[in-house]
Parts: sequence; structure tokens; C-alpha cells
Amino acid sequence: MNLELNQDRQMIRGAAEDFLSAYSDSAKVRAAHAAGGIDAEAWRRIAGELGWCGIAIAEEHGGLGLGLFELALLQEQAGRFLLAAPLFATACLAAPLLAEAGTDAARQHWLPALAAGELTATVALSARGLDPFAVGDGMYAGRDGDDYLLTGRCRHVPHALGADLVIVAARFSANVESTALFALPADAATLTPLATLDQGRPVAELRLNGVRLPAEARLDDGDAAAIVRGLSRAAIALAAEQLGLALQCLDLTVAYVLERQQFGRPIGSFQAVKHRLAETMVKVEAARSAVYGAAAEADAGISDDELLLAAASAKTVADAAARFAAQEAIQLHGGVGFTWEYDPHLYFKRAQAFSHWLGSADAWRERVAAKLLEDAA
Amino acid sequence: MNLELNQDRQMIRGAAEDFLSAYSDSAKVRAAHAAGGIDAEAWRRIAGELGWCGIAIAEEHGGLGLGLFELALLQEQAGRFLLAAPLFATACLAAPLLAEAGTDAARQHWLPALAAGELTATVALSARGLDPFAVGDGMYAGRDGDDYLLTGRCRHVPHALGADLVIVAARFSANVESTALFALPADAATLTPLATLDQGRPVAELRLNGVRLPAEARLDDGDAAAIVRGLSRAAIALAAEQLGLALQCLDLTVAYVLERQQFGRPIGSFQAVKHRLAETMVKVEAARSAVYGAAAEADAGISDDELLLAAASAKTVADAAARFAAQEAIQLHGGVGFTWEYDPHLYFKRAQAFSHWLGSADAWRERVAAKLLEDAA
Amino acid sequence: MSEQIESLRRELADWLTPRLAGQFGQLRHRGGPGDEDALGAERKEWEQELARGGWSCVGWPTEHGGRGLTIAEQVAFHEEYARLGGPGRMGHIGEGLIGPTLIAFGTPEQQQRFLPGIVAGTEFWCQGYSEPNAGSDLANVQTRAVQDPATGHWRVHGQKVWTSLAHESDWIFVLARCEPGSQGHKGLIFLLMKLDQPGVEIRPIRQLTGTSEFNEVFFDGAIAEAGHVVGAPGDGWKIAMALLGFERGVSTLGQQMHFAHELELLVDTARQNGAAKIPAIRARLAEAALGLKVLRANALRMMAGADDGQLHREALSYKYAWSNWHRELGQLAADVLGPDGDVIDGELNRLQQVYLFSRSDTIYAGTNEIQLNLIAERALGLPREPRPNANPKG
Amino acid sequence: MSEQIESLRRELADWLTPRLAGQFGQLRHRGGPGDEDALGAERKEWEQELARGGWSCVGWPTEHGGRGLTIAEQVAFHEEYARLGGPGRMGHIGEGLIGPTLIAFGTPEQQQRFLPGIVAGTEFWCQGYSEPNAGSDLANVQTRAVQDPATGHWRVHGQKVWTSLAHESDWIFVLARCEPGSQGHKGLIFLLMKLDQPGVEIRPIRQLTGTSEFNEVFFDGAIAEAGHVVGAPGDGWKIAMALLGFERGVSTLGQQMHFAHELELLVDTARQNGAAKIPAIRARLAEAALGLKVLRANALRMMAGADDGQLHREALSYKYAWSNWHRELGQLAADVLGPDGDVIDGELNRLQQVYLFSRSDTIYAGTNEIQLNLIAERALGLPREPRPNANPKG
Repeated sequence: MNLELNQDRQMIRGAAEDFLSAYSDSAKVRAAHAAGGIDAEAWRRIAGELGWCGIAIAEEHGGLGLGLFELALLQEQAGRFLLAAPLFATACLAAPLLAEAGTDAARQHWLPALAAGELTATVALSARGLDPFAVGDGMYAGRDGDDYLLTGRCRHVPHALGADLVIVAARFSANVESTALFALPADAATLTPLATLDQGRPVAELRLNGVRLPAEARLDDGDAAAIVRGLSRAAIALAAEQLGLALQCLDLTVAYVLERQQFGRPIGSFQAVKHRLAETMVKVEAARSAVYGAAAEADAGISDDELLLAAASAKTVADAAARFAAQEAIQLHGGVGFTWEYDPHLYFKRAQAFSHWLGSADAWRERVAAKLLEDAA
Repeated sequence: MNLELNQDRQMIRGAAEDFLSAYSDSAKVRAAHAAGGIDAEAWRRIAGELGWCGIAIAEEHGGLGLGLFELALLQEQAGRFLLAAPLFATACLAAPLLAEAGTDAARQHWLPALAAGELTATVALSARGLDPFAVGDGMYAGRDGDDYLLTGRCRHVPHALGADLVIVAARFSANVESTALFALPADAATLTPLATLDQGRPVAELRLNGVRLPAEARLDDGDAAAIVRGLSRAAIALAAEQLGLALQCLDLTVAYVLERQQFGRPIGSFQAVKHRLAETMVKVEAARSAVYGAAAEADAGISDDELLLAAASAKTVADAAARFAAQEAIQLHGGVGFTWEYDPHLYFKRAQAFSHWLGSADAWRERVAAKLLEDAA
Repeated sequence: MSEQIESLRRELADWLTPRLAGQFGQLRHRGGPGDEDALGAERKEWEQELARGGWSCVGWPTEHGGRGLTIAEQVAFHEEYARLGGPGRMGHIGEGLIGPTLIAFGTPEQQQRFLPGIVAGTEFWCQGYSEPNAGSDLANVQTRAVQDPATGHWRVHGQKVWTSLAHESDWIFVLARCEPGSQGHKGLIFLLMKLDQPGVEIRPIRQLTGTSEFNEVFFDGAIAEAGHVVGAPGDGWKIAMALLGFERGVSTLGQQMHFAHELELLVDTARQNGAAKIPAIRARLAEAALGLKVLRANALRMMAGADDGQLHREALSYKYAWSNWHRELGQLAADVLGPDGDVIDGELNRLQQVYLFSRSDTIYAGTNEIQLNLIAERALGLPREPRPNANPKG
Repeated sequence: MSEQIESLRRELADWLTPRLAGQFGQLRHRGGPGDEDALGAERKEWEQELARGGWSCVGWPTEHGGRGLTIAEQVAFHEEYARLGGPGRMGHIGEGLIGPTLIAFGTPEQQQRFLPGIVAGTEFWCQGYSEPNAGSDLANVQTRAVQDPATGHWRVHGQKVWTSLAHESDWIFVLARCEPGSQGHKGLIFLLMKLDQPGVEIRPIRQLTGTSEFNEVFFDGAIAEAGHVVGAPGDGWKIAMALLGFERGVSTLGQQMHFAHELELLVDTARQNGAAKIPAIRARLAEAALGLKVLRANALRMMAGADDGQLHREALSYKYAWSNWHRELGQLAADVLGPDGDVIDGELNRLQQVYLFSRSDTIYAGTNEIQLNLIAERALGLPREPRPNANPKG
């Protein structure tokens, strides 16, 4: 398990930071919010010349063949700069799900285009949203000869509008083990955009009413554990974005308290403020250890049980760091922290929204407890 | 509901404080610990001339006819000064249980002697200790003609050794509704003292093996709700003792940080220390509001449901205050806070032990949630 | 509960219930912090309806147009009003803050000029204390007031911020520096100023909710009449602090009934969307309910406490306690809503408002940090912060 | 994992397992913080057994009698040792602190005199830094060292406190003030002193556990030989700080395996006594397990980090992180034990030890408060505390 930030990794991180600090500053982010949640220019460059979508895709499928660790480094910067683009949906959610659970044919068909940044993709996971513990819930699959018929709805499909590929999870029975994945043609999807507090990560509701799909639309080969693996990887990548949110909240706030004077001194010289920020840093570093550790383990190749534990540690610890750091950013900015004009609320809303994606901390903890205590609870 | 600290109440509180600060100082408490957990001299005066045992017992039974509020004021001081005497077991646990759940005959037989301070009493509640949600669990009652036969064990019976009256809860069936209360003659009880971390509140295990009791040993008239009421009142009185523990931890620590110099100034002048103590005070005041509020409501006469809620608020909030204050007392005393010689550990151990008596915070919260959400969970 | 209080409650309910079921139905449970920008005109009408019913300024002495209710009666009034869903009071700064201040410190002329409009619900007030460079350091006032020797009027230059409801108000009370070169608490003046005059500009502040109920108010030579100084010039700080003292009144119990209403909505939501099955959510809902019960006991202790002019421990800790309880309720609301909490259906729903707006509770009227300083220094007697050296990095 | 490391693990396991199943069976999982007073003589024997097996000072260079293991190998050694229940190391202050200090700063004579006894497990060391009036203010040293002009020896007067294992040790290293009138970091000397000599008195401190593993050490004219000064007189602070730097070593991973063992015991207990059915306990157990996993990743980051002599963020936050994690584990242990946690059966059981002894984790080696200061100032660049005025109440 390799946790070293070697030169290659430092270069990846530095390049992402340089690009996003220029192309995803507060003004551009807010403009993207007004334009439906996508900064088209930033995304064109990220998917195109920067090649971020292919970083963790295997070389045989046209990617760079690096790991989740390197993807996490990009995601951390995306979090810091509130990137308004479908990087998460495409490269962190759809791609690893395909890579883990897709058939050879599906992978060969889709991954090269994803790696090349030619397609944007997303996943419609369940009626409860991006809940890894309810995959396929609310979407039912039937068969008619060789065709499949899909009926149901999925909520909170991220960056669904405009996606070239929507992967839909659907069940043949109530049993989660019966879940299958399908590629939905863009014209078959009835998508209703949902207005969100976090305007930079738009979601939509997908409704299907007996939509007919040909046999080749089926992406998986029936291995439920592989779907769990793909989603665990996605959870780690999302945790990396939470880490970036947390880090930026800390940095913004440190800068503010050094600047802002009260009672004749910078408020950052008050010990209570110092300690609050120090506690925030402890949580940020814990999140970084959790995310980097989980990504490195996933890259090293671990058992499904260990991967679940890795995802649980990354997601719960990064969620906690992001929520705490965003809360403290608002609090320590004082009155202006509460305004639309200053940035803390953007981080605050996103951190909260993400905390419900790919498993809440409560749900992950119960999953871990059940393993630890070897019972089903 | 009367929350006013009127002159009478101030007098009661002041007298208790005066007495205990003189008769239950650290040296006397430690001597009592070495002597089996009872300060015989203090108890003689409390039960005798001071008449604390009768304060909340009705006048018709020889008590002063004041309320749980006044008893709570005494208990608060008992907590502050780590009283090593069976005041809680006798006046806060056995007496209200008898008063609420006892038959007329039982009350007339026992309460006057308790009020007069002539008897010490305690309650053996269940095999899980003083758990109000498991009353009678582990102790089975059978009938043989008019007699009763008791078999089973109860753990953590407070101040059981030397008690003149041990009230035993036992069930006729697995059903908690079948619980009855019995007066156990001192010579019938097989008591095994258990060594405890909190040496000032000794407990024992009670084992009975087919002990035969006459019909008149039965104390209750079969009203399970009345038993719950008695135990809810006991929980409020115990919460008052936790409040006192919390308050004294705060006071001890404030005094210490004003005295102790580091880096050329009293450590109490560091804002981080100030804020920690201020947070402790907020919790102590919350505990005081919870305990006084609950006691005043109980005295005003409220429904069983409301009493349960009152007990839940007092017990959970006072537990939290006592545990937090004791933790911070050790922490802010630094190295000496960790020694046997200084007092913080005495409060720390007692606060933790009490947190498991008469319902843990987790158990109370689930009870409240079930009511709030109107389900059984 | 005494018969008198019971009858007051019944009288209020009899008056309130039909109105909130009928003509004013859309106002039920509306307004108040987090929802102050809603239905401005309708809520002003409501204030006048309240006045016609004799339900405005119920705690004021009768000679000033109030109802002269006792503390216990005021508690009952505020609780019952909020319990029945009475709308957030547009007139609360007049009724709760400046009115009592004028009754205590105003001249007879000021009382005659201003109190009737407050009682009648025809003149609305806002508060001009905070300044952009002051924040928690309230005494760092830079707004200047200069007296015109000819007219005796005061010309005011400067800027106030976080002024709630300025855009709906007619008057503002302003703390300004009238002695050039003075610092801190000294040399301040307490002025009453008309908002609709040249030299006053009101700019709404957009909050993280997307709505605006706070404002910046700019003064560029606007006038306060000579007769509209409360107390003497130089006494401004004393008046301002006394006014804040009126804030911690019985109306806190009304606020708690609002909280209870929010908690009720939250419990309903949790039952409907299944969050009530999550053990951690159950425990937090129970903790919230118990915490609110404790806040109520705390407020009752404040009222039962010795009236010796001192802030006792329960009063000193109350702001910190309720604001953090409420912020945590907001977080719990977001967690109960789950992913749907991020979705907006037209406008923010009540629980989203609570979630977002409660972020301000631990900031305004003394941040958490200031509250803890106050508690440590005033209640626990711990030393004040040492003053910094010239070079605090040294 | 490389083949080399795997074979090291196997070699250690093959050596350790039969011994911990046989002759040294009673030492399995014993010793270490919270249990240091247990089985002193047996653990000294164990240190010598380790030495005979070539398992002491494995990270030291071979020329000083060590095994010259790489960082990765040392990690594997410490993890495997702790995982198999290897007893708490009586020699860890010699091996981990004073040994590396002497290797870095000692004279050849000092190295020849002291290192072999450490490697062989025949001479044991303790640490004389803290003083009763210093606490977190480590530089506030009042112990005095005066040089005898005739012999060159140093006579020491003063008192040290919180000296772990002094009653089991042969030598102590002492930070003392050698320049009268000097203050703070300046004018200090780093001395090596024999404990068994006139003018040294060791008094055990009884802890809240009822046991004693810390001591007070009193010096009343005891002697440090002229040749037993490390560095130059006046360089004491530099040496002392360098020594503390060695503390954050790979052995932290061994500590984590102890934690893992404690967590395992706790999980077993919860399953047996039914606490595992309580949702809040389940969540806390899961959180503890995940937290430990994060501590491990944190330690691995520390080792993978740039070796540029700086303390990076993950290293600066580590003490705060692990000590608070462990204190919370202790609290969880008490809550899992429930009312039975208050009952002592002969001596404290392991979980009671964890509960009580973990209280010291957030105090020794830099309290929580000091750690947060360090993080704020060194990692975040926030200003240092302003110095107080003469009258801090002013």
C-alpha cells in the first residue's frame, strides 16, 4: 500500500490545482451555477486536453492506467475549487462501476470513449438516490424475449441532463442480488431536473415506464459483489472531494481570521479561534489519511470486505471533516459567513448534500458494526 | 410548576451545604471509603437530627411533606460533597417506590420509620442492576398457599449491606407487568458485597434460593405503572446528585486554574481554558434546569407520560454534565488530575457509575423516541 | 395554572383561532427568523389587527397603551400565541426593544410621539447597532453624529449592517459617535431617525438562504431631530445596553413554541420518510425534544430568579444554550430530510429554512465565542483576555 | 508486502510464539501504559531473552549492536510483535529515546558505556524532564546543576515528576539548569545520572487506577559524572528536543496493535454482555474501528512523508488524534461494561485499565491544549499567544 506523494503524484496534484485555481475560481463557479451547474469551458478542457477522465481507467481501455489514488488527488482539488462539471459522475461513478461490474463487451464498448473524455456518463442508482445499500430499489426490470423492459424511478441522478450515457440499476425481483445494470439511450430517458441548494451539482429524477431495451443494453454479468465494489470505489472518490471541501474551508478561514481585526488584534490571535481551527485541521488530516489510505488499499488489491471497510472509513471521516469545517467556516467568518456573497455557504451546502450520497455515515457505521459484531442487526 | 428558590428552599440548600462541607470533606470521604463506604457519623446526623430522610415523605406518614424539589436540593449537595451514606438508597429510591407503589398497609408500616431516619433501606431491582426498564428481571416469585417463594439474583443493590429493609422486585412470569415488590427480612438475604471503583457507593449482589416470605411481605398492589412512577422519581433524585457532582467538578477546576501558573500567568487566563469551563457551566446550568424542572413538574402532579419525559430529561442531561465536567476536571488539572491524591477521580468514577444506574442515556433516549415517534422500535 | 391565566389563554385562542383559520390564514406559522422576508404587507395588516384586538404590547403599562399583564400572563400570552401559529411579529423591535427603552428613558414628548404608533401597529422600527468593521466588538462605533449649532439637529454619516427588517421599517434607532476622537463605550449618542429621508440608503444583504431579511443602512448626512436623542449625548452606550437587557424577556417562551412547532414538523417528516427507523436519528430526535424541555425550564428559572439586576448563571448561559440547540436542530433537519433536503420545490420549505437560517443563531447578538467569554469572565470570575503587545507575533 | 518483510515476520513469529506460549506465557499482552507496574522482574528477564534472540534495538545500526532494519522492516517488527501479544517493553526508553540520542549526540565513551547495556536488556532508563511547577511549560526547569571545580562532576538539586518506571530503572537522564539566573530554553544541561546513589529519592505517585507507574524523583546533591553530560553545558534544550523527536517513531505502529487488541477485547465483551444490541454502542464501536484504521493510515503517511526534517501536518496532529481516540475508546469501554464496569474482581481488568489510564493520554507528552497551540501556530501560521500585561485582570 503506497501512500507516498512521489513526484508523479505531486505533479498531478499541482497541475490540477493550477488549472482549477485559474479556471474554477469563485466568479466562474457562480457563473456556472447560473448556467445550470456546468462550467462548459472547464469541462471541455478537463475531459479533453487534461485527460482527467482516463486517469484511473486501465491502459487496455485507453486510460492512463493509474489508480484511485491519483483520481482522488484530482477529486480533492475539484472539491477545493467547487468544480461545476460532471467529473464525479463520469470518472468516479460511472467508470469504476463499468470497470468493476461491466462485461468485457460493455467495458470495451464504453470505457475507451469515457477515457478519451468523449462521453459524459452518470448512474441512476435507486429511488432513494445514490444509496449503495439500496441499489436498484424502485426500478424494476422485466424480460420480453431477448429484450428488457424497465419501469420505475430513480432520484438524485447526478449531472443526468446532457449525459451521453445513463447507467440504470434495476432489479428483476425485490432481492438486491437480482440487480442488473443497463445502458439507457439518451432519448429513452424521461428526466426531470430538480432544483438544488448546491447549484453546482445538479440532479434529476429519472422515470421509466416500460422502456424497451435490447439485450446488448445490459452491462453487467450478474455479479452483485462487483457492483458493490464499483460503488465502494465511487464512495472513496467522493470522500476525496469532501476532503478538498474541508481543506478549502480551513484555508479560507485561516486567511480570514488573519485579516479580520477585532478588539485591536486579528481574530486569529484569539486562542479559542486558534484551537477551533486546529481541531478542524486534525479532522482534515484524519480525512486525508482516511481517503489516501483507502485509495491506496483499493489500488493494492484487497478483499471485498476490506474494500467496504476502506470505503466506510474514507466516507464517514471525510463527511465529518467537511461538515465540521464548513460549519466552522461560517461561524468564524461571523456575519459575512452567513451571506450569499462570501463562499462558505457554497461549501456548506455541498458538504451536506454529499453526506447523503453513496451512503450516510449512519448507514456505513451500521454496515461496519454488523461485520465487526458478526451479526445482521 | 414552581421553580423559585424561595427562602425556605435557600435555607434547606444552605444548611445542607454547611453541614456537608464540614462533615463530608475530602479527608472524611476517603476515610469512609476505607471503612466500607459509609461515613457512620455523618449518616447518624443526617438520618437523625437533620431529618433529611423525611423531607419528601408525606406528613401523614411522619415526613415533612415537602417535595422532590427539596429532596433534589439535598441530593445536589450530597453529590457535591461525595456523601458516603445511604441517603440515596433510603430516601430517594426505597421511599418514593414505597410511596408510589406501596399498599396503604405497606406505607403505614414502613414510611414513618423511614421518615424518622430509624431505618436504612434499599431496592434490589434486577439482575442487570438498577435498570428501570428491566424491573424484576432475574428474580422469580412463586406462590405456595399464602406464602411467596423467591428465587433469583439481583446485581448492584446499593448500600445493601447493613440495610434494615431490602425491597426486592420479582416477577411471577416473564412479563414485566407481573412484577411485585417484597420486603425481605435482613436475615433472609444472601448478600455478596462487590468491590467497586466508586468506593463511596458500595453495592452488593443478592441471591435468593426459594426464600419463603409471608403474604404480608408483599408491598405493592399490582400496579406496574406505580412502580415506574417511583423509579422515575428516583431517577430525578439521582440526576440531582449528578448535578452536584458536575457543579463541584466545575468549582474545583475553576479554583485550580486560577491558582496554577504556567507560562507566567494563571492557566485560567488562557482563552481555551476559559471556554472549556464556560462550556462546562452551560452544561451544568442545563442539568440544573433539567433537574429542577423535572422535580417541580413531578411535585406539581403530572401524567405518567410526562413524568417519564421529565425523568428522561433530568437523567440524560445531568449524566452528560457530570461526565463532561469530571472529564474536564481531570484534563484541566493536568498531571495531578490523574493522581489518587487529588479529588477529580472520585467524581469521575462516581459520575460514570451513576450513568448506568436507573437507566443509561441511550436507554432513556430510545424510550423517549418511541413515545415521540409513536412506535415500539 | 391559575384561573386568570387560563381565561387569558382562552380569550386569546378565541380571538386568534378564527382569524388564522380565515382572513389571515396564509400567515399561520409564517414570519419570524428565517422567514422574515415573507408576506410583508400582510403581516403589517396583521399587526394592526392585533392592535384592534388589544393584543399588541401586552406587557406595557396601561398608561402607555399596553395591557399591563404580569410576567406569568405574558408568558402565557407568548406561549399560546406561538402555539396557535400566530405569525412572526413585524413589530417586535418596537414592542420589545425601543418601546420599553422609551418608557424607561424617553422624554414625555418622545413617548407621546412614538409609543402610540408602536401600539397601533402603524410605525415599524429597526435597530442600527452593528457596523461592518465592528462585528462582535460592538463598542467599535464609527458612525458619526455632528450637531448643527443652528438647528440643534444631528447630521449622521456612516454605515450600519445586519439591520433586520430595515426595508419594512419607518424608523431606526442608531448608536453613533458624537464626541470626535472618543473611543469604545465613551462619547456615543442614541438617536431616533426616520428612514424615509434623503441621505439614507437601504441595501438588502443576500443571505445563504438566497433571501434577504438583513440590510446594510448607509447614512450620508441624514438628520436626527434635536428632540430625538434618547438620554443625553454621551450616554449612548448606557441606553444601548439597557435596551439589549429588554431583549431577554418573556418573549423567549414564544420563541420556544416556534421551536416546538419546528420539532413537530421534523418528527412528522421523519415518520413519513422513514428516517425515524434510523437509530442515530431516533436518538437525536429524542435529545432535541429533551433539550427543548430543558430550555423551557431554563427560561422559567430566569423568570423565577431573584430580580436583583444581576445576570445569573442561567441567564448568562441561555443565549449559548438555545442558539446551539437550534443550530443542532437545523443540522438534524437536514439529516432527516436526507438527499431530498438538497432539493428545492419552489421556495425553501420550513425545515430547510431552519437548517440554513439557524447558522446565524450562533453568530448574531453575540457569537458563541463572545458568549463563552462572557460566561467565563462574569459567571466564573476567570481573568479577562490579556491585552496584546504592540507586536502580537512577537 | 515484500518477501523480505514477510520472512522477517515469520522469523519473529517463530521465535515469539513458543516463548509466549511457554516460559513467558504470563507476560502475553501485559505491561505497557496502564499496566506498567505489572510483573517487573519477569519483564526484565524478557528483555534479556529478546536481546539473546537479537530482537532488541532492531532499528539501531549494526555497529551499535542493533539489527539495522529499514523503516518498513521496523514497522513490520513492531506490528507483528504487538499483534502476537509481545509484552510492553520495559526497555523502550533506552531503546527508543536515550539510545538514539547517544548515537546522535553522545561521545564515543558514552556510547561504549551505555549502549551495550541497553541492547542487552541489563540497564534500564527513565526520563527526568517534567517538574511539579512546570507542567506543560517544559522549559520552566528549576532543577539546578552546579559543577564541582575540583572533580568536574555536577551536583544536582531539585525534583522531577511523572517519571515513568523510575522504580524499575538504573539510570535517568535529567534536564537541569546549569547557568544560574538563566530562563526558559537557555542555560540548560542534559545529564545522565545513576539512580542508585545517595541524594536520590524515588517516591511512587499513586494514580487514579490505584496503582503506581509514575514517580517523583528528588535530587539532593546527587552526582552526575563529568563525562556524563550529553552535548555541551547550555545545549540541554537542543538535546532534549531532539530526543523527543525520536519518540515519534515507527513504534507508534506497535502501539496501534495494542489498541487493536483492546478493541478486540471490547468487541468480544459487547457481544457477550449484550451491549452489542444497543444501536448507539454499535455505532461507537464501528467508529472506533474506523478511527483506528485512520490512525494507521496516518502513521504510514508520516513514514512515507518527505524526510525534510520538518514536522508535517499529519505528524503535528498525530498526538492529538491518537490520544483523543484512545480516551474515547476508554469511555466506550466503560459504557460497554455498563454497571459491571464499576465492579473490581481482584484487580482492574484490561478494559477498566484502558478506561482509567487513557485519561492520562491527553495530558502527558503535551496536553490537548498544548497540542492545539502547536498545530495552530506551526501548521496554520496563526499568531502566538500575546504576552500578558503585568496585571492580567486589567
